[in-house]
Order: sequence, then C-alpha cells, then structure tokens
Amino acid sequence: MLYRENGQFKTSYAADQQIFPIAQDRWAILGILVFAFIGIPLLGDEYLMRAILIPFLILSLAALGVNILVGFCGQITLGAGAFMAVGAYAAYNFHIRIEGLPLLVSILLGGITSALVGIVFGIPSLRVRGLYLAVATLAAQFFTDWVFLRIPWFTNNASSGSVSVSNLQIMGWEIITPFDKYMFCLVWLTVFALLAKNMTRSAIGRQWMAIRDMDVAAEVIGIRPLFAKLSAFAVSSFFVGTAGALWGFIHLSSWEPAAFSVDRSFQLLFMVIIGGLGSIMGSFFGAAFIVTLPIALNQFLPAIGGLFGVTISTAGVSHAELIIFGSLIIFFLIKEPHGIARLWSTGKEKLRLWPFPH
Amino acid sequence: MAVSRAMDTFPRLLFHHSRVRGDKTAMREKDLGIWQSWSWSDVAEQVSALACGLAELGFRRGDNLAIIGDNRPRLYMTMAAVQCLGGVPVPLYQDAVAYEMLFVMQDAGIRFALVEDQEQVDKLLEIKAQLPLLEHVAYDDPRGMRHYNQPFIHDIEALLAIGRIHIRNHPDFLGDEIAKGAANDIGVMLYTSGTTGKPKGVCLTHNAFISAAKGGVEFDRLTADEDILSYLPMAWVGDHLFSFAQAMVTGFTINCPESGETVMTDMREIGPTYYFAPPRVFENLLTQVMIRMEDASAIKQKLFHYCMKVARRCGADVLDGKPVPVADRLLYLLGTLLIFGPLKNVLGMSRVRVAYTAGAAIGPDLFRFYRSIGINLKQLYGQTETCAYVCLQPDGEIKFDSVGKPAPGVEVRIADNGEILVKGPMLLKEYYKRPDATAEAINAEGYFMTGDAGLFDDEGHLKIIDRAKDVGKLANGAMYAPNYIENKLKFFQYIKEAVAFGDSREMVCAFINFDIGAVGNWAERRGIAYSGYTDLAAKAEVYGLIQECIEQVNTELLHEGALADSQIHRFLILHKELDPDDDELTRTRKVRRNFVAEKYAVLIDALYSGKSSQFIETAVKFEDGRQGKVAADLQIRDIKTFPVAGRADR
Amino acid sequence: MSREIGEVILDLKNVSLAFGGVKALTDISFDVREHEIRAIIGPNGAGKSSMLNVINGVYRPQQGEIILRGKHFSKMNPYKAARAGISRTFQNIALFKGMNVIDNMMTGRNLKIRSNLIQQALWWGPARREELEHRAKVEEVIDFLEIQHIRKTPVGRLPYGLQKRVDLGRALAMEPSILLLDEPMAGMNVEEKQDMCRFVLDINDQFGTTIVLIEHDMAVVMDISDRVVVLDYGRKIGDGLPDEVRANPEVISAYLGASH
Amino acid sequence: MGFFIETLIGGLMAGMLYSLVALGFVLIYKASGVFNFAQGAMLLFAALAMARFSAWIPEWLGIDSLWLANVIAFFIAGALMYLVAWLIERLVLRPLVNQEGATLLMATLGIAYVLEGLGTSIFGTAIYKIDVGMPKEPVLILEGIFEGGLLINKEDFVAALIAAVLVALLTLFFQKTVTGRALRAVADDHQAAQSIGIPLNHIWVIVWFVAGIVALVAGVIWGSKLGVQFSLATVALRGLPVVILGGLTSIPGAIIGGLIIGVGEKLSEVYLGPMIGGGIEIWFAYQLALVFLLFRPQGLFGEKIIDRV
Repeated sequence: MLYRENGQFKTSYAADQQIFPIAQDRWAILGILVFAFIGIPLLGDEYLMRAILIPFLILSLAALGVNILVGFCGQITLGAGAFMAVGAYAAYNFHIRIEGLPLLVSILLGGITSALVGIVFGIPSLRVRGLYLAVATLAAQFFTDWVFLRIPWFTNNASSGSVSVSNLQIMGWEIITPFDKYMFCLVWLTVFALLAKNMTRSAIGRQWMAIRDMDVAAEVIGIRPLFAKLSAFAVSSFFVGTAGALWGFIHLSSWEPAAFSVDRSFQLLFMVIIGGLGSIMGSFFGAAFIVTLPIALNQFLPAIGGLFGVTISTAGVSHAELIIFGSLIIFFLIKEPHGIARLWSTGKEKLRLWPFPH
Repeated sequence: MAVSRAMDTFPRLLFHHSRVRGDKTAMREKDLGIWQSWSWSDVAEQVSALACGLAELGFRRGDNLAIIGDNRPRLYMTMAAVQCLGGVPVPLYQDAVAYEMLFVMQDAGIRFALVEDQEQVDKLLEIKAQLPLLEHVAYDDPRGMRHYNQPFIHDIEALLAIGRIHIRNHPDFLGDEIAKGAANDIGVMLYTSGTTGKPKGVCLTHNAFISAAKGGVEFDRLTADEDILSYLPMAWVGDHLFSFAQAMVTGFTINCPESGETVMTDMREIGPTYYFAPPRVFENLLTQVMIRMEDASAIKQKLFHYCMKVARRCGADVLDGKPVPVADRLLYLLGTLLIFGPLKNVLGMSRVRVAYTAGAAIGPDLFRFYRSIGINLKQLYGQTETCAYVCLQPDGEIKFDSVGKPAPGVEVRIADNGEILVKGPMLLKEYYKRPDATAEAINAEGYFMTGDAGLFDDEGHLKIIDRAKDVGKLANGAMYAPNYIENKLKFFQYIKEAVAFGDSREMVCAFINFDIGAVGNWAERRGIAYSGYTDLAAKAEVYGLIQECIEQVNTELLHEGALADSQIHRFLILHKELDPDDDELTRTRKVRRNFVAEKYAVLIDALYSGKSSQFIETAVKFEDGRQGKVAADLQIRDIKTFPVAGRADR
Repeated sequence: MSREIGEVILDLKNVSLAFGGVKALTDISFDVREHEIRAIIGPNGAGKSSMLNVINGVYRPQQGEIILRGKHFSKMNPYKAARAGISRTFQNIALFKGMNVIDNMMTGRNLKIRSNLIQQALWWGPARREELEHRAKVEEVIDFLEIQHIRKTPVGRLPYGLQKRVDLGRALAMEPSILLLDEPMAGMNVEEKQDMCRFVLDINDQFGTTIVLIEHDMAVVMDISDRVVVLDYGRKIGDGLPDEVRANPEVISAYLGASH
Repeated sequence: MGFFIETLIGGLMAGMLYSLVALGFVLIYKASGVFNFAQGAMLLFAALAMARFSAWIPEWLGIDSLWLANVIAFFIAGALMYLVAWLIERLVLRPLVNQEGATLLMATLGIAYVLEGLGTSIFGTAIYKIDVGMPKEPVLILEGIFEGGLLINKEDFVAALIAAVLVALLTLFFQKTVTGRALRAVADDHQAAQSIGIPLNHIWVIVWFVAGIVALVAGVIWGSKLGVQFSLATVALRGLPVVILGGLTSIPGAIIGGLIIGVGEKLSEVYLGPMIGGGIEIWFAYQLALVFLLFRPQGLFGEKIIDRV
C-alpha cells in the first residue's frame, strides 16, 4: 500500500544486489536506525535500557549467530549457550590476564576462541545430521557447563565461582551508565548485523544454504561440506561468543556458569524459530519477542488476574509464563513454521501488491 | 564532425542531443537482468558506426532498409543510421509470417535488412529466392546463428566493427552525408495494414514527423526527462511517433522491455511518465484489476468499491482541476492513499503524466475508470498518412466521445459527405510508387482524405462517427451513421446488439438484442419469471427498460448537430439472438447488415408501416447442429423523439 | 555441423558397483569423446543413474577405474569431479528450495569464487566485484535458457518443467566441460521436451560441452546423440552409433522385455 | 576388584533406569518420527501426579493403606498420562503431521514447557516424597567370592527389576498383541500402514500413552529414590546419549545403550573423576555418545542411512 516502486529500476547489478533494493525499505531502515541512535537515548529511561533494550541487543546478536548455523546452514544446535559461555570466559581471561588489552580486542578474542571451540564441536556435523547432531551439540553444552564450574583456572580461582569485570573503557570512553552500555551494544550489533547480512548474500551464504537444502547436490556443484559446515559453526560461534562476552561484560558485569546454561541454548533456539529461520530480520524479531514476553506477562498477568478477582503470585506468573511460552512455540510451529519473519515478508508482499490480494 | 546546426532531420537532432546532453540516457533495454543503458553520445557513436558499416557494405542514398524485430535499441539506432546515409528505413511487423513479408519486401525493393534474431533471418531465407534484390541481412542477436555461413548474413557487431574502421579512414564521410540530407527527404516508410487491397508504403518526410512530434511535445509540454516504454510494433506509426520521433525531438528516454512476457513487470519497474496503449490493452488491464479484486477479502472489496464510487463521482474533476466539494476532495485523497495510488503502482502508471490511446473507440466506462483514478488518459486521432497526428484532447477538456481538438499546425475540415479532411506539415509525401493512390488520397486543395466521417461539436471537438463510406443520408438529406448509433446503444449494459435502419428513409428505426445475462438478472430482481430469451423478449417490462435506454440515446443525439435527425423513432426487440451460426454476424461478431435486412425484411416493413406488432417465424440452428424454428409475435414501440432546434442551419 | 568430435576424455574401465549385496553395475566399460553427445539408455533399474553417480563420485564403485583426461581415478568424489569440470543435473530435481533462481545458479559459480570469508563479510573489494561478475555470467545462462521472467522466483514455487530448466542452468553456470544429464526430459510435455532438446543441442554446439545423457524417450535419444550405451540389469548390452544400437538384437529384446 | 564390580553393578542399575527413559524416546520416535524432548517433562509430570495423589488420596478418602493409596494414585496418574497423550496428539501432532523432524523436535520442547508449567502450577514446586515401600537398606552379597562382599543397594536392585519387567512386558506387548503389531507396522512405514487401514491418530495416542506409562514408572522409581522435584525434568537429558548410542529406532539399543552409559558414567565418575574433577558424568555420557557417533552415525542398532540421488 505504501510502496510506490514505479521508476525504481536498476541499471547495474550493484544496484540490483544491494541489501534493500526498494527505496521505501531503505528509508524505513534509515528511520529505524536514526530512532535507535538518537530517539531512544533521548526518550528512553534507564530501566528500559537495562531490562529490555540491552538484553534485546545482545541476544539479537546471539540469535544472529544461531540463525547462521540453524537457519542458514541447517545444522540444529542445542548448545548455543555453551558458546556464549566460551566467549564470555575467554574474553574474561584475556581481559584479566593480559594487562592493558583493549576491551574490544578482549571481546573479539573471546569470539575467536568461541569460533575455534565451535569448529571442534562442529566436526560431528560432518558425519551426522539432524536430530543426532542436535544431541551432539548438547555435549558441548554440558562439557562447558562442567569446565567453567569445576576448573578453577578459567574463573581465575574465584572462590565463589562467579567472576566479575570492571573498568570497561574504550579509548577513554568509560562504559558505566545504561546509556553507555546501550550505545556500545547498539553499535556492535549494527556492525555485526551488516556483516551477517553480507555473508548470507554472498558465496559463503549460498554455500550454507545449499548444504541446508540439498547437501548431495551442493557437493556435486563443488561445495565442500567440510568447509561449508565448519565455517558456519565458526562464524556462528564467533557471533554467539561475542554475544556471550557482551552479556557477561556489559549486561551482567559479574556472572556464573548458570548464566549460560542449557536453558539459554533453548531460549536462543526459540528466538530463531519464532523469529524465522534463515532470516536476518527474523533474529531481531525473535529476540524482541522472547525478551519482551516475560516482561509483558509479568505486567499483565497479575492485572488480568485482578480483573477476575484472582491474585496471581510471582510463582504463578512464572508457571503461567512457561505454559504460555510453550503454547506459543507450538502455535507458531503450527501456524507459521517460518516465524515472524515470514509474517513480515508476507505482509510486505501484501503491501506491495495492495489492493490486490495476490 | 561537422554537422549543420539546423535541426530539421533526425540525424541532426541525434547529434544535437549527443552534444547538449551526451551523458543523459537515451535508451534502455532490460537485458541480462538489469536496464542496460545507452547515453545520447553512446547512441550517436553506435549510429555513426552502423551507418558507416552499412555504407561499407554498399548502402547508398535512396536505398531502403527493412527493419524487422521487437523493440530493441539497436533497431532504433539502425533507423537513425539509415537516415544518416539518406536512406529510408522500412520497419515491418515482426510477427508476420514470411510470405506476408514478401509483398512489402518486393514492393519496397529492399536491398538491406536488419533483423532482430534467428527467427527473422530464417523467415527472410525462406523467401530469399523471390527477393533477387536483397543483398545483405544483418542480425542483432547472435543466438543460434553460429552455423549461418552465408556471406550475405552479418552480425551487427561485425557491421559496427567495419563501420568503426571506416570512420577512422574516412572521418568526414558521415558528416558530409548528414549534411546532404534535407528536411524534405523521406525519413521513413511505413506500410499501411491494408485491410482492403495490398499494403501501401506511406512515405513520410523528416519534416512531417518532426512537425508532428514537435506539435505533440508542445501540446503536452513534454520534456527531455520523460520515460516511455517502447513495446508496440516498430512498424506501427504510433511507435514511430512516440518512441522515435518525439524522443529525437525532445531527447527523452525510450525503454525497451525484456520480452513480451515481461512487459507488465518491466512497466512496473520503469514507471513511464508518458504512455501509449491501444484500447484493448487498457481493457485487459481493467479486466485483470477486476478479476484480481474478486479474490480480495470482503472488507477490501467494500473499500475498493467505495473508493471507486468516490472516484467516479469526482476523480475526473480532480484530475481536470475543476472545483470539487471539500468532503469529496478529502475522500478522494484518502482513496488515493488506499486504493488509487497502489493501483496505479501495480499497473506501472504511478508516474504517468500523459497517456494516450487511439486506434479504436474506447468505451466510456473504461476511459472514465482510468481518468477517475488519476491517470491523465487522453485520446488522439490520426493515421499512418498523418504521422498519427490530427487531433489531440487538451488537458482539462476531456470528452469521452470525442478525439479532441485539431492539433497545433493541423487544419481539419469536414467535407459535405461528412468525411474528415486534414492538411498540415505532417502529411505524407506520397505512397511509394503509387501515384494513382496518392492522387486519390490527396485532393486538389492539398487535403488528405481520411476516409472517416466525423463532425465537430459545439465546443470544436471532433467526433468520429463512422467510416465515410458507411455513412448514408436520411430522406431529408441529414447525415445518418448506423455504426455510430449502434455503438451508442451498445454502450448500455442491457443492449448486446443493435441494428439501425434509416438510409434513404424518413426516420431511423432499430432492432435490438438485449444482453440475456444483464437483463435476466434485472428481471430476476424484479420477480419477472421467464423461460428464455424469446420469452423475455416479449415482456412489456423489458420493452420498457430498452425504451429508456433508447430515449437516452435520443437526447444525446439531439446535441450532436448533424446527427440530431438520427434519433430513433421506432424499435423492436428481436425474438432471437443474432448468431454467427445463422450467418447474421461475422465470426468477429460484427452485424452483417445487408443479410439481416434481407432476412427480416418483413420486420423492417412493419417498423416503417406503423404496425404495432408483427408475426415472424425464423429458422435457427441449435448448438448441437439441429435445425429448428422460432416463431413470435413481435411488438413494435414508438419512442419519444425530440424536436431538432435550428433546423435552418443545415 | 562444425563441432568436431575429439579424443576420448572420459574412460570407464570395468566398473562394478554394489549396495550391500545388490549389484547395481557389473563390469561396465565405455568411453566418452570430447564434444560428443553420449546417451545411456536402458529399461528401469538398468543402472543408468548409478552410472552417472559413479562418474561424478556420488557412488564409489567397488571395482574399476575412471580415466579423466588421462588421469586415473580409482575413486572419484563429487568435489574432485566438479573441479575437473564435470557438472550434472538430477533425475529428481535437486534444487536448493530455499533460494531463488539466481541464487541457485550462483551456487554453480562457487568453484570460481576467489574472495575469502572476511572479504565477503565486508562486501569489500574482490568479494563485491566477484558477486557482480558472476551475476553477469549467471544472467547469460538465464538468457540462454530463456527463463528471464522467473529469475527472482523462489524455485519451490516453479512448475516442474521450469525447475528442470533451472537445474540445467545451475549445472551450466559451472561452465562444465562434461555435462551429465539424468533424464532431462522426464515428465515433460511435448513442447517442453522440444525446448529441452534444443537447449541440449545448443549447449553442445555453442560451448562444445561434452554431454552424457540418460533418457527414456528413444526417439529423442536416436535424434540427438552421437553414440549410445545400452544397459540392462547393470550390464552393458550394447554400445555404438544410434543405428547400430537400434539394430542390436539384444537391445531389442531387452526393450521388448521391458514391455516396449 | 570387588569395588570395581560394585561400581559396575551400580552402573548397570542406574543404566537400567536410563534405559527406561530412553525407551520412552525410542517408542515415540519409532511410531511417530518425533524426537520427544518432552520425555523428561512427562516424567516430572507423572511423578508429581503420583506423589501428590498418593498423599491426597488418604486425606480425601480416608484410606489408611499406603499400598491402596499408591495403587489408586498410580491409576489416576496413568489416566492423566492418557489425557496428556490424547491432548498432545490432538493439539500438536495432528496439525504438524508431515512436518520435518526438526520442527517436531521444537514442538516437543514446547510441550515440555507446557507440561512443566502445568505440573508445577497444579501440583506445586516443593520436593515431594514418593513412598512405594521400596526397601532402602543396602545388602551385602557374594561375600564368599569377594573380600568383604559386594555392597548392593536393594532399592536399585528392585528398581532394575521393575525396569526389566517393564521392558519384557513391552516386548510382549509389541510382539503378541494386535495393537503392538499395528504399532510396529506404523513404525516401519507410515503410509503403508495407513493404506491398510491402521488408524494413525489412534496409534499415536497409544504410543504416547505407553511412553507416558514408561515415564510414570521411571518417575516413581527416581522419585522414590531422590524425591520428586523440578530437576527430574533434566533426567531426560541424561537419556539422550543413550538413544544416540543405541540408535533411535531400536528398543534393544535403548536397553543396551542405557547399560553402557550407566556403567560408563559410574566408572568414569569413580576412576576418572578424581583426576580431572568431579561431576563429570553428564558430559562424559555425551562425549562417549559423540565419539561413538563419529564411527557409527546411525548408533549401535540404528538403520544405515543410504543417500539416494
């Protein structure tokens, strides 16, 4: 309906292959970015940033990573939390063990370490697929759970088992307030989302998708499954690892291995399923949905209960949260297996065809 | 190179553009997934190379070159190249089969042909034996041409290459050739379709097309920034005017679609600002719109129909800048946002500033639809012989049943027999090698006789009535145009066929076939039971319905000057539908007037003898081939006619 | 015809293949010459597809060797085969369902990609340049196969005949020297078959591509192929020019036996 | 040596329970192609129901007999599991028929969440005891052979016995009953089974119900050993390596896999644990399965996958 595409013709492949080939989309995304960078800092309060926006940004980054592996390359993983943990603890160790290492470098090294571990745990993917692989990735999860709980070296012999970081700064910019943290995560996510989009629209992305869609045919046209799968594991783990580092450093400041438990893995998986497998946009939708749902339920359930004269306890809310959460997952799988991103793109397609239905 | 600054031939115009807007896009073609573009200087360079390549092959001043193919930039460039050399491009219809091309190729004495692809080369090879004059064939698309070793078949690339070498060796050659050209040289030869007799080559000068193009450009204030989609056959005069002549005059951009299948998509991408299509294209688009809307949800359909109602009420006035009530204006704005804008977008017409249609009568509903959603659709009138340039509808003065006012520089006169005569710089120079036909078409005063009958209404708009030869006279000498009257009747949804009588008679009477679907529906809503067409045809209510329609036609005719006497006095509803199986209609569903008059002579007699009913029995063929008879007592009704004022004028 | 059939470029020697205990191919030898159209025919279950799968390494034969341009391979693998310029289409179209036509064909250019992952992530320099160059190449194939109107359609939404064409397009995008076609015309109507025949001949003619083709339609095979191998129950029962094969009594009986 | 055998037997006992969990996975996977992540939640749900009803029933009905209360509670819990199976088939499986394995896996994760939420909100979150009269005291056996004898936990022994009986019963059920044969037919080929008139939907309900009963039994055993609490849901995660090892489609595989994992866990905990730190049993099972996968991707008894092109 809002689309007026007449006259938006492409005279070069560069123009045809840009990320947002439709001018209206370009304007929309520009608007969103302007709002995120200028509008929100002006309007938002600290609670909003701390409780919603920062987790959303970081988990979006992690979901991007999971989506690269699950959505684009078709390798199911139930161990994403493990790679967040690896990223976080590796960054932590680089941070505290190497004097004066810039924060950015620490986080990136955390991501790289996670990528290496990801490659190791990706090796089974060369032999097994689907459900078997999903179980194999759980191995990574339980292994890292154990490592960071039981091997004191990784936690710098912290007696409580919890580690913490302080004095975060980048070239003199001290990241202390929620506003600082928000901006830092936003910049980071913007850059990495762009990188992810670029990968998925170039040769490597096509290799991943080819492996996902029809691995035998992919091999026949000269795609090496080894490289395609392991690169997906590496890139995915890198994204997830840096997200883990951000989660620990920026969001939590101090954390225990439980922050990256198997529940986190499931949560990330749900994000990409509900958001939309194989869609960059979907990762954001999924993260937004999963971050805001519990908060919304916490706000609304007691209120709704109140309407009917029922008091809903905090525990009750958390139980109801589980039920609603589970039902929503099933509902999505039945009604829209391709997630919110598909709803989005169908909606967009409808708007482009409006007033025609198809 | 030195080229005269006068811009009176197309080559001079081309080099003018390459000088003043060399970097601006002259042509685009959707190819290999994107819009490949040529700037004016690219075009000038390629045209030069092509011209020199042709010269190298032996193309001489005065030679004719056949151009056969879909709209392709290279084909347009070849036209210009041929003109540079003082030759004449002769575009042919690309979908014609080989033997259909034969006559034109022979008639025009074609020595050179530039064709699009293998398909066209094959056609020429098929008739090569009958074309002793044909020396060289060049093709644009090399696909499948690998094994064509004949020395007279050339790849256009090779032609360009030898042309470029020629330019290096003879840098002044082309400039000199262009300088030799004169405005009065033949610029292009277009063959008339030849519904009667063999096609005739219409020789049109540079001056004729440039005048016509300039007139149109000024009339619609076209600029160098227009985009036009070139998708109609290059052999058709309209395409030559819009895609070639006007582009050359203003320097705007022509856009060639990727293929026939992708025209709609390509149109959506380009979003032309200036658009031309024959009525059937507009009609198909509208049908598609309606069909696709039927699948929409109920709410959306409601919204659509509501908005269309608003548009019908005030859309045309908004477009014409006439005063519209504020409430309507707001509703229309909302409609634009919700329906009209998106609709134009999916039709590829968001950017259309001026759209024309011509070639056949366009139904008022159709015309109104496009105008009401804000597309400035207008009609024009012209022939191949007049560079498709006689009358244009000025912005803001749109009438559904006229073709507008005489275009700038054109003189239009109505002859005594109603025939439209035109004179102006855009007239043909002659029919190729047919002085007899030329003499027949242009009268002593230099008017071209269009063969159409028409009249000017009170505001000076030309209305086309009929082919001049079909126009008769009533007993009192007033003009009588049966087709015109019948078409008016058929615009009513209830009337399917109408046959009018009146030639040499004192009044006009008519047979009516109603539309069984529409009238059947109407009857059902009124609880009128009926068993079939014949039954329904005898109902007084149906007579009443048809009578209302005819009365309305009469009131309209009253205001149409010369046709005021053609008001219908009496009519009857035929007891059976006119049917091609009974030879009453042609297979294309045109009434066989004489056959019908003969077959139903008894009814005609009854109409003119003042009877109020008449029995008739008719043999019919049923769909399964059986023969049968239909008999009925037909009622005949008188209709109110209106006295004609100012009879003294005639 | 201007193309000239050259030397043997692909030679299979005594190939045997079995799945578990089931023999799919028994001691089969045949060769393929450069620029020729070589057909493999035979009744259902004759082992034709297995033969193609052996040539490009999807199946590993238990015995025999493959000699490709003088190089001996006891076992081929799909990646090596692709590198060596062998591409193929699939009997049951194996397109990448989640991608559109262009992207499917772009995967065919994969072996020619030189830029690395980081360059691609940054969409920078060589990566960007390559994307545009390969797109241009792919567009040529699209043009060649006359599928411009569907270039951005997800392949899952295409009708069968067009999917087959895209499958061929993906194989062509590799610019192969040997093209293996597994029943390219199966399930098509007459018109689609004619188009496909024309494409096969054009590919062979215009690019000089050697074509090894499995086809059921005998008329088509006899029309377009230079030499024919006939398989039955995993054995070779005939090999030669179309006319020779047609006259071969063993072939006739095999086909009669298969109710032809 | 005695200590080793003791550990071994302990492992076997624990392994038997893993087998029970794995059995639930295999049953459902075979019959409906679903990798049922909700097995743990079903176990928790069943155990919670059992624990709470066995406590509520004496209150409500005034029954003194623990045994009778337990039997009634068991049947109520069993009925509940039937209801659960029916609802799952109705609301989840039927709409998702013919979807990919991954989608179904996610759906079972959803089921798991719902069941956990439901279980805890109906039955509460405290730690509950199930007392089905399992003998708690350890016994010494084979004192003649090993020095000091072997110390066996009687409870483990009984549990293993129950598990073994259950497995035997299930095997009988599959081999001898009409329903069992129909189940096997469905497992072999969905479409063929449907075409000869086996009602797929009904079969699914039965399979999920059987899996529910298996979960109930396992829940009772684990519950009486450790108490019923939320963490029971994660027991299922321990069953996973078992199925991987044994093969997703093989009932004997589930049993043998369970035993291997049970023994492996215990041995590694006892012999490897001190070297590299405690609590390694979970990941050890997984790594064991993982390494195994590399050599035999289809598991011990799984069917070999052949790629057809």
